[in-house]
Formats: sequence, structure tokens, C-alpha cells
Amino acid sequence: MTQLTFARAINAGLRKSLENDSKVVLLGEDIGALGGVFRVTDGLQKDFGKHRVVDTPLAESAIVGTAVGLAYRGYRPVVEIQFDGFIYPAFDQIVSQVAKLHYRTRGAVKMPITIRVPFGGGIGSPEHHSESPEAYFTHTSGLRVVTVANPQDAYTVIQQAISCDDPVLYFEPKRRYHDKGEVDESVDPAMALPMDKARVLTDGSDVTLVAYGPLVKTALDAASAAADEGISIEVIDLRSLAPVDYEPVVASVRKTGRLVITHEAAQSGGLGAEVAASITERCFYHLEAAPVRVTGFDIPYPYSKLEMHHLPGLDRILDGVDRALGRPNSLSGLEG
Amino acid sequence: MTQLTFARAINAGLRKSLENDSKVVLLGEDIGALGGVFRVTDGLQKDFGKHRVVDTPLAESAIVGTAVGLAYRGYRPVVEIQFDGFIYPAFDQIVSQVAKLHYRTRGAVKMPITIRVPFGGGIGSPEHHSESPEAYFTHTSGLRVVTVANPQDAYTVIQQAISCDDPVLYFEPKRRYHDKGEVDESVDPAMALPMDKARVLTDGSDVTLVAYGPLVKTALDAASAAADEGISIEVIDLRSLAPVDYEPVVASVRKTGRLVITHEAAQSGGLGAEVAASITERCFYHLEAAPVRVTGFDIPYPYSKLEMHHLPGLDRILDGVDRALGRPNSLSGLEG
Amino acid sequence: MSTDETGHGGAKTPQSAGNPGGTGPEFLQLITPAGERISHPEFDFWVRDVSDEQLCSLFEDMTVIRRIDVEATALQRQGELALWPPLLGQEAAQIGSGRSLRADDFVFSSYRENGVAYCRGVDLTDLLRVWRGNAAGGWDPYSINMATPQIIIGAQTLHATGYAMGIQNDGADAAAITYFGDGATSEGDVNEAMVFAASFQAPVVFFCTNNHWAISEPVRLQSHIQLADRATGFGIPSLRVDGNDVLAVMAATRLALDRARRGGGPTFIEAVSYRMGPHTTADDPTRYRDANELEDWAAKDPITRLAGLLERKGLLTAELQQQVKTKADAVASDMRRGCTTMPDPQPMDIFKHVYSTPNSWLERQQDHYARYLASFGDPAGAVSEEGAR
Amino acid sequence: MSTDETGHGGAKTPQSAGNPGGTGPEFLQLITPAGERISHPEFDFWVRDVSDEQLCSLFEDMTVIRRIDVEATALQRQGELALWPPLLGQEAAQIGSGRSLRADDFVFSSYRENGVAYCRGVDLTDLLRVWRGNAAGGWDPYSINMATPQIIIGAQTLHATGYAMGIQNDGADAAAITYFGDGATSEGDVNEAMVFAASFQAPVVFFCTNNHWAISEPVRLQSHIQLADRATGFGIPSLRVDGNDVLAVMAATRLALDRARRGGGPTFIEAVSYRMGPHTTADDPTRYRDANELEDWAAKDPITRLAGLLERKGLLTAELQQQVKTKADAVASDMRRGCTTMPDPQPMDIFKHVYSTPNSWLERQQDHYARYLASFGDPAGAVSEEGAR
Ligand SMILES: Cc1ncc(C[n+]2csc(CCOP(=O)(O)OP(=O)(O)O)c2C)c(N)n1
Ligand SMILES: Cc1ncc(C[n+]2csc(CCOP(=O)(O)OP(=O)(O)O)c2C)c(N)n1
Ligand SMILES: [Mg+2]
Ligand SMILES: [Mg+2]
Repeated sequence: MTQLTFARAINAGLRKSLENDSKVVLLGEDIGALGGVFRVTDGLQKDFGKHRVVDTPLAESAIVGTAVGLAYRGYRPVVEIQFDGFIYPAFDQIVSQVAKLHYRTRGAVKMPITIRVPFGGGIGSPEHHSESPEAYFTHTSGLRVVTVANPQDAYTVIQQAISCDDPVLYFEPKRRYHDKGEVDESVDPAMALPMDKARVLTDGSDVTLVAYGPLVKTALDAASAAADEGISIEVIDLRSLAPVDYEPVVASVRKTGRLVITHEAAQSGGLGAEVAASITERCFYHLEAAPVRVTGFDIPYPYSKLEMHHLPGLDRILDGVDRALGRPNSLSGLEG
Repeated sequence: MTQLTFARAINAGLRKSLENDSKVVLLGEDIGALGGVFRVTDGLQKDFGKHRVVDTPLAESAIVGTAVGLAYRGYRPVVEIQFDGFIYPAFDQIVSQVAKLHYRTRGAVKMPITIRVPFGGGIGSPEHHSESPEAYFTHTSGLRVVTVANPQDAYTVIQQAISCDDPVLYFEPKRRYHDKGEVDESVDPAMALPMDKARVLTDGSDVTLVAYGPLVKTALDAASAAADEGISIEVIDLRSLAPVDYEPVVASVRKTGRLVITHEAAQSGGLGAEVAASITERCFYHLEAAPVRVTGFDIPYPYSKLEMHHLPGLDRILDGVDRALGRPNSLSGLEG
Repeated sequence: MSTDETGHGGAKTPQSAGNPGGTGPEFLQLITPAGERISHPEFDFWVRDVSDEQLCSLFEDMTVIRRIDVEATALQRQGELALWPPLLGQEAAQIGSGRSLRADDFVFSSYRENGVAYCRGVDLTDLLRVWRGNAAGGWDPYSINMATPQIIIGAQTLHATGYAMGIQNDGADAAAITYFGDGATSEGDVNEAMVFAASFQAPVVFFCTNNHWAISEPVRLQSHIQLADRATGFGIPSLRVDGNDVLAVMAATRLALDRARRGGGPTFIEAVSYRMGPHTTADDPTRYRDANELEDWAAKDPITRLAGLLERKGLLTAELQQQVKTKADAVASDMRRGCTTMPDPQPMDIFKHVYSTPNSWLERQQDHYARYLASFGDPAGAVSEEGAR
Repeated sequence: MSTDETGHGGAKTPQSAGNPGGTGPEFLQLITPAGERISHPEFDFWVRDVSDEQLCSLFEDMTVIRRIDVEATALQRQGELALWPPLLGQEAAQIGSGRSLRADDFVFSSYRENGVAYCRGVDLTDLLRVWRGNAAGGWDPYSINMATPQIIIGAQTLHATGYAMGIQNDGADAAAITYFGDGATSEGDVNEAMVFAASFQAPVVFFCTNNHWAISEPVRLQSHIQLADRATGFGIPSLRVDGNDVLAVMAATRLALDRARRGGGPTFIEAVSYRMGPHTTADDPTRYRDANELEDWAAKDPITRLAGLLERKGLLTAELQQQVKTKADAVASDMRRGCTTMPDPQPMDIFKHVYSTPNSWLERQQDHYARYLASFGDPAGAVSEEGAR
């Protein structure tokens, strides 16, 4: 067990994958000598060579498109998109090629491509550097989408993603890159909790609070603050965003009767809507109140001085918890 | 009043806009001499010239990106994306530029760009020609998204979209292009029902059925079939997909207590989830059952021989209506 | 903003100003339209081994794929196929290049290279699967080392480049080749593919069939200068060949493949040809193009031209012609049989191959749909327009 | 797949094989690094009106923007700005081109052209708004005819091309100019912009500042040949100029703008310069580049060079130097004051300008958030890490 930051944990996971499978190649902008703008690939080019850790020209569609070609050739490309906001030029290759080629070849061609995306806000960056585009991909059939909320998962899940025969979007909560946690590097990813499973983090009886990626920490903080007020929250870390592992959420909501979902992405059409709709379908008669969404607003990601207003914080989550519980809250008395 | 097909109605609306505002320019592939692959722009280049109806080189990102520049210069570009599946190369320009520039210029620069997209399946086309990508755009703050379900709306709403100062995605239900309907060309778009309002099409007391675009016809057919069985369905045509006009839906669900939503797009993360979640939030104590989604599956759009299995049809919608009503249905007895 | 505006002087490039769209005569030609073999100091070398027998075989292949094209068009008219993109007029470009490939090379093509697929040994039924709407894909790409054809214009050029980077990593001496049209050269992907191919000196051949049209748009709208010149701006050497001359195409492709195999990096080939048919069976070219143009190009027909050469060489015997016709007819009838007897897919097939490992979202939907279908006697009833109940 | 592989021969282009990354000497130069004015048969014409007074004024502008850059970097270090992208070393490229523009021309730049914004008369406080994180945008683009700077690499080149198509439609004689880096040339958008500009002969100037680096990536990774050659492959004439020579840049830009105004279509300019600072204040160039390289380029400093010319002409008087310093100091202190006294934005501002007409989704969220804030005494409390309650 060592204490590692998220960034170092992912680095260690990438290193393991590069060691274990000669077909793993990394592609991206500035991932070589610089080690990536977040240093996630630090030292890897030095140790594995320029043929395995490839600095590419500045063209995201080409990075993903050549990864498709490499996959055709039997490789397992791991692509880094430098920031969330730069994934859109690659959207066509991801949606029409990466996601669909297994289907379009009737299973003959596998697309074991991992697309690493630092995502989310809270780091004081300028525009296009704090996007939460996950819902675009969770709505895209053929892709798997995962994210991580602690360094151990960061380490394990990146390896699971790389060894998965399906394409995986691996979202890295960039504002947590420097947070540390225990990482057991001896964990065998094949024996660990599969990447498409959610994890219940705290037992609770009053409200189920679903979070993922950067907001898991906030959700846990909210749960302990709520505990001081005598409210018992069950926090679930989704981990997999497509598919969402609804089983533990259903079990929890059957117990609590209340659901709060939080994410940084815009509310309308966000993953929270999908979770709310699916849980309502599965638990309608157990729900005591409508599922509550505590999310970013339907605005372009705002300038950094005000970003904390856009991002769900501890108090806003607690306000949502109050709403789910029918306790006094900021919207008390409002109809519809 | 004349009988026009959807395609001719849009053509007439485009013609009106070109006549009324010299800043309106049309851009797209094959929209000139050919009149578009669906003939929606038939005759317009001949009548308005190559400077107003511009055949562009084959590059979707450039089509949208140059429209941004034209908007900067005070134009109102109307862009045609030839088929739904070809919008993805333009995704970056739409999401990072078109949607955000008004915000990024603090309101100084308007982006009155209309992006016309023939969408949806049911016409026996090969891959990439039958996509329903609307949820990507309804989740994108800064955009407006509309669709139409009858030739009169097709005619009126295209003009409203063009004269709107915000960017509008205008989705055209391509499998209805040849369907005819009454069109009153003397309607003043400014006086007509605004494009961001939903419309209740049939009064009903048992179930609210929400549809849009190509499935409005199917929903209406389902409602009349249900009527024969003594079930009274209120059909609502959403028209605007972002924002969704929830008022009439809320009013209806408060009356019926049951909601069914249908669309062709994949279920997970589709607009149906957003509608289900929002209506549950607003009508929780009026709902007698969980909102039901009858949608396409989480698969790439399938080959044409089987596309009718993917597309919600009359019977599948009725099965969903039965589910909402707690009547025997294909999932009876299944838990969660 | 109109393309009529281009007369205003000023914009000149050294190589080919005033030679728009690639109709100029400056290309490599080894057989004249009249069927005369003309020699070339550099390129004769690349076809030095093409025997009389091989010439006859090229003639056979070109004839067969034209026959395939005619048959598929007929199948479409008869309602057996949903759509077909004819290759009429492009036989030399497809056979000349397709026959230059080795089995371990890999092809990334557009929808139109059905003649190349024929060279790769595609199963004729597989060729039609997608156009019939029976399946999401035709052949297994690894069975003939040819990717599933691409409809998203230009996207495949990146796949070819990535595949070539893989070849390079493997230390293999194979090559990737990618086919695309004149219109495709405007797409970002094609240009990015050239950036990557040049940067990494990947063993990939960019084979651009300039058939003068992108649906209704003339090549001049995409570029005022020759498309072959585009590549040099990326540091990629390029060749412009008469795309209706099977030997010229062969020579250029062989040179390019040889360069790729020997670590010399990418090459761009512009094969100047013409789309004699409609864009697809759904297209109506009378709306946008002149009948005269068609006539001009008919005079440069690639098969007639090769026949001319065979004639001059005394090879165009009645026997050969009969043999070729028999072969073409047999292929066509095999293909027709394969098409019309292809079993219909089963409703639940649509859920197959979305993922290679189980997916909880999809499994649930699949289960629900199976239950839904089971609630009907006949699955077709479940999806009829009027409803079955 | 590594770029080390490029030795294997074969890939040659006529123009500039073996001259990768544009460090070669073949570019237009009117002032040597030593400050000597060298004459040029064609390009002297384009700067024939540049008087001694104007040379001094160019010197002043270059000095001022360097000072702005230093001040902004300091403000970032002091926590007053979140980030700053320095232009150190690129003063000649920015002032030489920026000063060539007319008020009715329109600029579409990247994040780095703060010196161009200065030429356009930007308000200094507006220049910093975005980098301080105070607003989604800085200036009103129409107030100085310069678009909000672009962070999405290359996207702005399409906007410039579209704007130029609009100019053309209007029958105006203005031009659009777009600035981008060496790295940007690899993006699909930049290449598509050239396709459109060439096809429509739009009055747009592509101004590529080759500062040799794209963050940590050397220009050689993007292209093995000169970037200026890229444009000719699109049928766009191009010029390669010494980007540290303010007169050369001016001459090239004026020629290009003149061509655009007169209906001659687009021009591509590669200004060969060097990024003397880090990519941004968040970058650490010691991880990837050699200190020697920096030294070499310091010897070609654009301001020293112009000072050399002024010296030779007897214009670099103590008075001028004092005057320029006073001006630079004044600008810097104005800018600092503007930055530090900029009022903080108000929480509810984040909802402004998303749409220009009311939007029911957003209005509801805005209303809810106002209620939420109102439930706290102090809005800051509502978003504190530990929670306020
Ligand atoms: C990205 C994308 N945009 C548009 C289309 C629609 N489309 C199909 S074929 C075609 C023309 C292609 O022309 P070209 O590249 O010259 O190839 P050709 O059909 O002539 O072989 C177009 C515009 C598409 N398939 N993909
Ligand atoms: C589409 C996109 N991809 C990646 C980035 C991240 N990024 C910011 S600047 C930069 C390098 C740009 O280099 P260049 O074009 O040479 O301009 P310079 O910074 O040298 O002025 C990169 C990769 C981005 N902003 N946008
Ligand atoms: Mg073509
Ligand atoms: Mg640079």
C-alpha cells in the first residue's frame, strides 16, 4: 500500500498495462517529454519508447481515427484527450466509428480503445477546460463510460478499461488529480470489482445520494455534515456511467424511499435525468418523493470566479436532500 | 390553403425567409442545382442566386464554422446537414462555438444560425442515414432545438427559427417528407404559436402520450386505436425539444396521472429520460404510475430490414400505454 | 461567395494555376484512349512483368466488375437491394490498384470500391448484404484484409493511417491503402490523415479517385487546382494518373506500395476518372450535369481502351471474349442467387454485436423486447403500421 | 510510429524536402538580426511609406506589448490573474501584422495575439477580464473589429473565412485575418478553412505564427516541410517571412490584405518566430526544450533588431527611449489598476447571455438558484467548501 495521488495512480495503472501487453500504445498531445499537461503519463515515453507512447500532431479526430486503425491492426490504443473541451473535434470518429465498428463488422473487429478524458471544473481554468461531456457518450450505444472517485479505483479501473474489448471513455476528475489515497498496486484488476459496477460508500437509511467522479468527495462530505443533523445518507459512487449499475441504487431506494442525484454537467438531459427516470421506473411504489437532481445549470461552463456557483457544493446537495426529505428547503412552498 | 408535403412546406418557408431578409443565406452540400437530396431547397438557388444559396465543399465543420463567421458579419445563415449522421464532424463548431459565442461575447455577438437536419429512420437507408441525435443538442446549453410534425408547422417554424436570434437546430422528420397536409402560407410566423411551445393534439383523460417529430403521427394512430378499446389518450406534440415546454404536459399529467413518452433515439439518456424526470419532479403526487418510455434501443441504428423493430410502432406504444395504465402488458408480472 | 467569383486574378500557385479540377492532360498515361501502348521512361518499369495473359486477366476482371455493377443496379431496380452505388467508368482505377495489392496489405475504402473488394476475393453474397439491408456489415474484414466500406466521407483515411502506424510498429513490410473521392479531399479527416501519415512516415497509400463529381458538385468546387497537388503541401509525394488506364494505375500503385514497404512513407495518387452513372441508384444526375460531358468521357472508357490494346496485340479473340462473358455471367448469376436467397435476419439479431461483453442496459432491453415479441404470435405483426391488435 | 523514423528516404517534395519545421533561412527579411535594412526588389514597395516616425512608433508598440506581457505575467504570479499566455518573442509578428490592418478589417485570433488586440485599440482592462476569470468574454468584438480570442485550436480560421465570405457578399473591400500557430496547422478546421477560402476566393489572410512549439511539441512533429508550403496545395499563394522582422511582416501582410481587397482571394503567411516564454504561465518548458535553443533565438530578438535599425538611423535617442519607457510604464500601470480594481462579478451573472430571448428551462433554474442564494445571508457562504450551515 502506498499513498498516491489520482494522477500518479493512473500513471501506475498505465505503466502496468504497458508492461503486461505489448499491444498497448498511448497516443496524445504532449504525453511524451512533458508527461501530459497533468503529468499523468510522466516518464512513460522515457521507459517504453516513442513507439509505445506517441506524441501526436494537434488533431483530435486523427488521434481517435488512427486509434481505430491501430485497433483494426490488433492494438489496444489508449488515447489522451488533453482537456474535456477538446474532445468535440473527435466526436464523429468516436460516435460513428469507435462506437459502431464492432456492430458494423458483425463482431469481427474489436475496438478495445480507451479514451482518457480529464473532465469537470473547479480548477480555475479558462473556457473549454472544465466541461462535463459524459452524457453525450452515455447516450451513444456501443460505448462504455466510466469514471473514478478514488486513487485505488483510478489505478484499477484504467487497467480494466484497457483490457476491455469494448471501447471505453475513462473520465478523470481533474480537480481531484492531486488528492491522495491508499493504492494497493498488487490488486489484480481481473479480481477487483468490475468497472461496470457501482459501489455503496456509506450505509444510510433516510436518503440515497448518487454521485460520480469529482462529486463523490462532495457527496461524502455532505453525508457527514448531514449525519451531524441526524440525517442518514447512503452515498453511492456510480463508477460506471454507461451502463449504470442500477441494482445497488434500486436496493438503496427501496430502503430509503428518497433519491438525490448530483453531477456537474448541465441538468437538462444530463445523466441525472436518466438515473431519475430509470429509478422511478423500477422503484415507483417505494419512492416517497420525486428524485431530486442537484446539478450544474443549463449554461456554458462559467468563468472561474463564479464556477463554484455552477458546481454543486456541499450546501446545495444538502438543500436537495432536504427537498427529498420534505424538510424546509430553498424551494419550500413552490409548486411544480 | 394548399396541400403541401413537408418538403415543399419547408421549401416555401425558406423561400419566404430569403425574400423577407437579405441577410438570410443558405449553405450546404448539393443544395443548389440538385435542390438537396430531398429537394427541400429545390429551385432556391435558381431564384436567389449562388450568393444566397451556396453549394459548399464537402466539410461539415467548415459549413458550420463559416456560418459562424457569417453570423459575426451580420448574416443569418441557414445550414443544411445532408443527413443526421453527418452532423458529427461539425459537433465541435456547434457545441463550442455556435452554442457558446453569445455567452462568450457577453451578448455582443448573436448567432442566429439555423441548422437544418433531416433526422430519424424508417426510410430503408444504409448506416449513418437514420440517426436521431437530438439529445446531444438538447443537453447543450446555448442551443434551441425544435422539430415539426405537420407541414403547417414545418412552414411556420422554419421561419421562426431563422428569425430567432439564438441558434436553432431544426430537425426534419425525413420519413414524413412526402406526407401532405394543409398549409396556409399567409400565416404570420410572428403571430403563430411560438416555436418553443408544445401543442396538445387530442384531449384525453386516461393517459398523456408525449411525442415529437416523426412519431407524432404514430402516436395519433395509437390514440385512435386505443379509443377503439375505450382508452382515452391525450397526445402532445412537443415541437420544442430544448427547452421543453412542460406546462401543457404538467397540466395533462395532473389530469391523467399517467405518462408515456416515445422517441426513436436510444432510450438511455434520451430526451424521454429528461421528460420523465422533469414531469416526475413537477407532478409526483399526481402520478399513478411511473412514466413509461417507449423508444429505440441502445444499439447503433440497425440495418433497414429490421429497422421497424427498433422504431417504436403503434403496438409498442400501446403496450407502453397499457403499462402506464396497469393493464396487462408484455412486462406484466416483471419486477423492477 | 459564389464560385463564379474566381476570375479576379491574384491567386496563383506555381504548379497548376488555371488547371482546375484535374481535367488537364498532365497525368501519367501508358495506354491511350485509342488503346495504344505508349512507353514511359520511369513507369514502364513498374509494369514490366505484366504479361499478355495478365492483360487478358485484367480485362476479365474489369468486365466482371462492370457486370457486377449492372447486376446490382438491376437488383436494386427490382427491389432486391435498397440502394447501390455504381462504379461504372471507374473499373480501371479499381482493378489497376486492387490487383497491385498483396494479401497482407489492408484496404480502407469508401462505399464505391466494390471492384476492389472483388480483387480481394470478397464473397459475392457478402458484397450485397449491407445494400440489401440484411446486416450491419458484409464480410469479415480479416478474411480479405479489407475494412468494412465507409460511408462517412473521408473517415477511413485515418483508419488506414493508424493501421499503417501499426504495421510500422510491428516491423512488417505490408502497406495500407485507402480509397476516397474528389469530394472527400475537403473533409478535415482526410487532411489530418495526411498530417499524421507524413509526420510518422506511415506506410499508407492515399488513392483518390477523382471521378469529377461529389453527388451534384463538380470537383472544381472542392479545389481550383489539381487534387494531386494537395499532398505535396503536406510533404507527401503525389502522382496524377489517367484513372481510366489500367496500366498507369497499376504502375502508380505499385510504385507507391513499394515505397511504403521500404520505409519511404506515404504516397498520394490522384486517379483521374469519371463517374459514368448516377451517384447512387437514388440519384438523378440529369438535374445537375450535362449529357455532353458523359459523351466525352464515354470515349475514354477504360474497358474499351484495354480491349483496344488487346486487339492491337491480337489478344482480343472470340474465345477470350466468350470466356470473359461466361465468367461475368456466372458471377452475376451467383451474385443474384446469393442476394435473393439470403435468409432474412431475425428480429432479435439487432441486439447482437453492440458490445463484445455483457451490458446490463442492453440485456434488459433485449429481454423486454423478447417478451414483447412473444406477446404476439407473429413478430412481423408486432411492428406493422396499422398495429396488430 | 516515432518521428525518428523519417530517415528512410523516398518522401520528397519539390519545394522544401530536408528543410523541416521552417528553421531554414529561406524567408523574406528586410531587417537583419543585426539591425541592418536590406532591400528587396518586390517587398520594399509594400513598406515604402514607413517613415522614421513610424519606425519609432512600431518600436514603441513592440516595447509596450512586451511590457504588457511582463506585467500580465507578474499579475498572474501575484494571483491577480488565473493564467496568461505570453507573447514574448512574437512582438514583430503581432505588431507588424496588426498595424497593417484597417479599422474595417476583422481579426479572428488565438489566445496569444494580445499584441494584435493592442493594435486594435483594446481597452486594457478588457484584455484581462477573461484571464482573471471575471467574465466569459473581454471586449465587444464590434468595438475593435476583433473576435473574442479562440482557445479551440484552429476553430477561428473557419470563422474568418465565413466572415470574409460575408464581406464578399456585401461587396465591401475589407478583409478578414486569422491568426493561429504552427500546431494549429494539423487541425482539420484549418485545412477545411483553406478549402473554403480557396473555393470561394474569400478575402481572408491566414497568418500562421510558427513559434516552433505547440506546448511541448516541436513544429517538426506537425510537418516535415515548411508550413508555408501547406497552403499551395490548396491553391492558396503563400509567403514565408522572418517573423521577428517587423518590416518583413508588415510588407507581407499588406500585400496579402491588398490582394484580398482587390478580389484576389486568400493568402497564407508563415511568420517564422519563436516562443521565448513558456506556453502559458502554467507551463514548464524546461521539461522539453533546450536552453541553447532559447539563446539562439534571443540573438534574433525582434525588439533589439528594430532598435538596431533605429540606432543605425540615429533615431534611437535617449529621448525616444525615455518616451517609450514612460508610455510602456503608463500602459502597464493602467492595466494593473484596471485588473486589480475590476469589480467582482455577481453570482447571478452566470445566467446572463446564454440566450438572447427568454428560455423556460434556464429561467426556472435561475429562479431556483436565486431562492437558494436568498436562503443564505452571504452568497459566498452558499458555495463554501465546508458548507455554511
Ligand atoms: C461526412 C459526410 N458528409 C456527407 C455525406 C453525403 N455524401 C455521400 S457521398 C457524397 C459525395 C462524395 O463524393 P466523392 O468524395 O467525390 O466520392 P464519390 O461519391 O464521387 O465516389 C456525399 C456528400 C456523407 N456520406 N458523409
Ligand atoms: C482543439 C484543441 N486541442 C488541444 C488544445 C490544447 N492546446 C492549447 S494550446 C496548444 C498548442 C497550440 O500550439 P500552436 O498552434 O503552435 O500555438 P501556440 O500556442 O504556439 O501559439 C494545445 C495543444 C486546445 N486548446 N484545443
Ligand atoms: Mg467523386
Ligand atoms: Mg506554436
